[in-house]
Amino acid sequence: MPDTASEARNRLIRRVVLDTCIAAAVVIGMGVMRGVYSNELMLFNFVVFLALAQGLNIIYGFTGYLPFGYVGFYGAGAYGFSLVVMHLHVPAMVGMAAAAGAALVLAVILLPLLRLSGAYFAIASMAAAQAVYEIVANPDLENITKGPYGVSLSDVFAPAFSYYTALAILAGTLLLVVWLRNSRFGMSLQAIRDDSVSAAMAGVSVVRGRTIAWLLSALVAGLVGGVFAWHISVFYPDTAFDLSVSIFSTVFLLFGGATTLCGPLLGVFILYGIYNVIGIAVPQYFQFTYGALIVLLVLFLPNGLVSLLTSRGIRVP
Amino acid sequence: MLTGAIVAGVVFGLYYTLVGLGLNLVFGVMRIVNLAHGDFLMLGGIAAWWLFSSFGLHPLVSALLVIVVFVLVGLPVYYLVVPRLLRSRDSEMLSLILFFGLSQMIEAVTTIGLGATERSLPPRLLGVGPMILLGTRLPKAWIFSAAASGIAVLLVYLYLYRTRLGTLTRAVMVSRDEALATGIDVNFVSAVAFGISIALAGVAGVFAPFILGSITPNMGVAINITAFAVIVVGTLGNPLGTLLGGIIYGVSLMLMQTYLSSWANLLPNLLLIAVLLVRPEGILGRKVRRA
Amino acid sequence: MRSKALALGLLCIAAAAGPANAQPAAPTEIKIGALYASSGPYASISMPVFDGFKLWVDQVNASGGAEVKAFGKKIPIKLIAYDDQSSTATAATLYNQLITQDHVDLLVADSGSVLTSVGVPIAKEHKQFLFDVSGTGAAFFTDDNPYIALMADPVSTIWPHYISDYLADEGAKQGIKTVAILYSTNDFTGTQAAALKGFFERDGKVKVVYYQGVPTSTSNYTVLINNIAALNPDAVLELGYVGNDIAFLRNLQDSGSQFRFVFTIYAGTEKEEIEKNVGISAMTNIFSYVPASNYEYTPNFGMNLTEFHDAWLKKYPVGSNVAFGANAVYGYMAGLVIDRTLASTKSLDQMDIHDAVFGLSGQLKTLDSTFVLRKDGAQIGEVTPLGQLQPAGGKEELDLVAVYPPDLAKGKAVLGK
Amino acid sequence: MSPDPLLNVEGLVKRFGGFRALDGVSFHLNPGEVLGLVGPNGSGKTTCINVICGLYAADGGSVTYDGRSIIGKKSHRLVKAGINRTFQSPRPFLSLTVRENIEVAAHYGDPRPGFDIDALLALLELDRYAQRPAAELYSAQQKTLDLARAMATEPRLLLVDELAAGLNPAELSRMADRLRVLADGGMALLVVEHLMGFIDKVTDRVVVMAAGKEFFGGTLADATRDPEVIRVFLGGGHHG
Repeated sequence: MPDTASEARNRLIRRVVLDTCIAAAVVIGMGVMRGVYSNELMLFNFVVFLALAQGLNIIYGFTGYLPFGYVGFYGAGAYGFSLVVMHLHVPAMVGMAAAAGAALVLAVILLPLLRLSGAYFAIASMAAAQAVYEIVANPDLENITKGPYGVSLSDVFAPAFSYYTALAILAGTLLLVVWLRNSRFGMSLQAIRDDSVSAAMAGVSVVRGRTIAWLLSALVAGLVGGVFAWHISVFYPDTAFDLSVSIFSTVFLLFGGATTLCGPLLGVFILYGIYNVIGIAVPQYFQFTYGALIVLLVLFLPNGLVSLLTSRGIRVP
Repeated sequence: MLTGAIVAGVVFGLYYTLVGLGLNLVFGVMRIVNLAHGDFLMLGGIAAWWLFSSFGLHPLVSALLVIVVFVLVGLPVYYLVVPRLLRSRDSEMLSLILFFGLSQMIEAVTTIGLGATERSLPPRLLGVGPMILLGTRLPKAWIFSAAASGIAVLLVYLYLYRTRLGTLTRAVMVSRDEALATGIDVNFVSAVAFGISIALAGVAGVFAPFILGSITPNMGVAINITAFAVIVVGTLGNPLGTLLGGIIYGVSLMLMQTYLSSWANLLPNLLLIAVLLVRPEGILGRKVRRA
Repeated sequence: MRSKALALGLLCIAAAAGPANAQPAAPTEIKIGALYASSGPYASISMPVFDGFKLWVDQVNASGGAEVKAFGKKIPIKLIAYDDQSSTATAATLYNQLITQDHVDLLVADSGSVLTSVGVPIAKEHKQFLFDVSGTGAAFFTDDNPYIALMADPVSTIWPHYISDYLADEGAKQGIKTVAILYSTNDFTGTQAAALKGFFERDGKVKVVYYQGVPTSTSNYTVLINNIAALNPDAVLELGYVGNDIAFLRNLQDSGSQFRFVFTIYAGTEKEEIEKNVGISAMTNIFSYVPASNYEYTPNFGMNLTEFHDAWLKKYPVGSNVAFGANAVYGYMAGLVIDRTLASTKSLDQMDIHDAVFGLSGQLKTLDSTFVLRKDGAQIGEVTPLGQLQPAGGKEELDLVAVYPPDLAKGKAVLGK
Repeated sequence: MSPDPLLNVEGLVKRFGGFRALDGVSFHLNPGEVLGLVGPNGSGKTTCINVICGLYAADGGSVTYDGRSIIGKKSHRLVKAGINRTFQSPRPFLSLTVRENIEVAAHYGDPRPGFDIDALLALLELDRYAQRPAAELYSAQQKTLDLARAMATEPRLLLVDELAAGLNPAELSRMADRLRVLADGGMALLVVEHLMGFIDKVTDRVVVMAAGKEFFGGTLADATRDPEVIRVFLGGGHHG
């Protein structure tokens, strides 16, 4: 059956509506949960990882770059927020702007890393995140960052407000992914990922596309880091630059399936759900189970859960 | 202070050559990054500790035993995981994730079995007190470890350039596909290289208590970052370049400790990024940049 | 006004419903929530604390439960403990879990500052009193937060003053003029280093000729020791975690450098573990703090050190992978404070618990010395005498001998040549 | 010869390390003309295309397109200016559908407003697969998709790199017809090819290259009679 432009347009509209509904359901669901379930921090962590996995999806799913040091932007956001709030005594929302700014500045500084391929990029970005951590946590900078002694932001502590801000960030991130999945720009990013030379031959500016995706991805992590700092209000640099933030986000993303909207959502809900249930009950075997899961996943389901459907030709939102 | 730092750096760096050597061999032959390398190193250290505390075995004897056992462990690990991994679309990237998973498993098993406390071997086993090298006082254990590293580099060189299997290994390093096409048993060659790599990590682990103070189940990640920095600086995929990488790392670390000590941990990270950006092919190597 | 009226109304209903002077019905168990780290970087300090705490719980339950004054009877303790695996994100969730889902009566923090830190604002937010075992971070203790008290470890700035007092007093008399301070850049050791530097500068007797921070992950000190040796200081203070001290002491011995006075924190505090890793000879005559696990205080409550050590060995025989040391004492000590708190609190209301804990201040003497709280909750009673690892009668053994201050000293310090 | 050629290559040099892949190639190409680029393996034909389309930076010489130098211009800019290419082994966007492959090019390649994707798909007989992922196509179909992707940017100069390899005779003949139609519509084509029958059918003129230099220009018929050309092809040990 030939496929015509009008059919394509109708299909696109249906997809956008469906995707947006899924995004809305997740955001509203997480909002309602706060009224139902009282362990707010667990819910908050869910929101954090939902947003981070999607933020990572923007750069990995759509361009194929996997930054192991994704936590660097998260940490930059957390400290961007904390520094302006501590030193300038501004309201939290100004702090959020600073969080976004800090992550973007770091992303711009790290732009040259995009020249590297695959594993080199992954490792270099991890080294970059570590380097930022070493700088932030250095006692020589105690007057500015509090060095290794940690940050306390009790002035702006506001659990409810910060929770809903995190939800808003999640909503924005999900809409961003919906847009990428259904827009020409998102398509061009996938084209770059599939074959950057061909993409250039389709008139796509490879450098521009990658740069925008990189900045968007960093922006998400920075905002999430900022709202994390706000919500938790007392933390050490080890917390803000904890490598397991990167690792969890990556595993969730890969488990569900990158480039889709549902994949990372499934990954977080299933794996982080298991983590919180089993992790609490039988912790000593959890790390092992998690490690084994990763190994099996890479070997037997490298494109994630959604590939069970997509490999049968079924489109997953 | 300057000469002291440089001399100590060279000797210390030689140990890091041993740490990175196996990682680089695996990358060269299989184009995969073994993020569990540091954990195999940790297991080597645990093995030496166990052999000493249970049977009173001297670490130098343990080192030989570790080589044999770890090669034998490496072979099945290779066959279980790597061939399937190499068939995937982006094996280089997926290897990072897969071996990270393996690293988590090893750390978990070790923690469950042995607890999280520090373990070490008595320093006297490798001789107490300093040795004077070019006017610099260095621990005897450092000299031993550097010597072991030197021997390891020599043996790897002899293996690669003086044995038939080594020649085949180099052929696989140049092009896996062409080697396959010429009828080389690529999997066997790679499995041996993997086994050797694990054994090298194990030997580095045996000396770790003397260089790094102690062994803990969670030490792997930090070792990996440093080892990766060392092999990137010294040219990825070229095991002998690791010699240079280790020495550069060791000397710059000691200089940092001398003149800017609290910033010393920045070093491997900055070195890694700088080399990747300025000369991604490493000091000796070929291009790896994306078009 | 309205809430008062409401409370009054509720009281009336309660009064009408039950016998006139009845307490609220006694719970069948007292729920205590605690966190520990079985893996990751903090496992080696967290597990002994947790095991020490469990020892107390088991003992209490074996005797039929804890005496709870509010209900006038013994009530068994139910310990709800989760493993945060050294992750602060997980720890934060779990603190919340304990408070909001498990509704624990008493909340005990994981050991160390990093894993305690995330619990502090959560406890404050939920108005749940936090029994902070050994999280000494200065930022935790503020006058506007009544929901925290430090149990066992004194705040970092208190620890080191006997070192500087000794050096300025006895040391200066014996010709110690210069000191080098090498510290690991983390909250715990960094604050101690800064405090020490301040003390030396204030006293003006001993000059600080070297003051450097190194990353906490530093695992070799050879070049640093050579650099320090080049300045030829009389005293060297290395302030780091267990792994740092092991590496430092090994490298110090290997380097052959000699200093008249060498101090590390864990040579004494985790003597058994350090001994296993560096050997006797590298530790001989090293100065250290004398932790409660090496000093026989006379308790007015709970076991004394010998009894505790025996109980520990019975529960965790040699080879069970848990090291006995100061952290084990801290865990048990936290249990003792809770024990006395339950025995004196008016109710399980968290502010009443606060009052009960603070009521113990200055009264409670345990195997960890006297429990004294500053009004913001910081621990200032526990003291850490300066000790020295001196050869015991037999050759292959070291004793950690308290040498300063004079009123706690059990022996005399021996300075190197 | 037409007074102003669309493409003018003059003394083009490209080095890889010490190896001179292009060692001063010169030729020109007029609108509506099909120029065949022939020569033994390693003579620099594909390198030549890669330099013209901006994939490699030239180390010397000049390339003018439409009267302006295009040395150092980025690929996607050249695409918008009207230069496109196909690849020896097809390089479609494997995870996108056939239609999406074209949509990307039609969106970013700046064709005239109202460019009809459906018509292009129908023309190249790809309409039946429009919703299938490109990864599921056969090699010949992927090559057609490659061509479609290039055509969606409405190029004025099309560089065709070994399109014929791997096609069966029927597909080959259809491809040749398509290229002729494009040329007749005014497009300039530079065709790198080994199959002489295909070259004969498609090209107006050939340039023969060896060792990074051109040494013959004219019709294919003339070329096959040129002793130098015969020596290069037969004596070089490589046979096209």
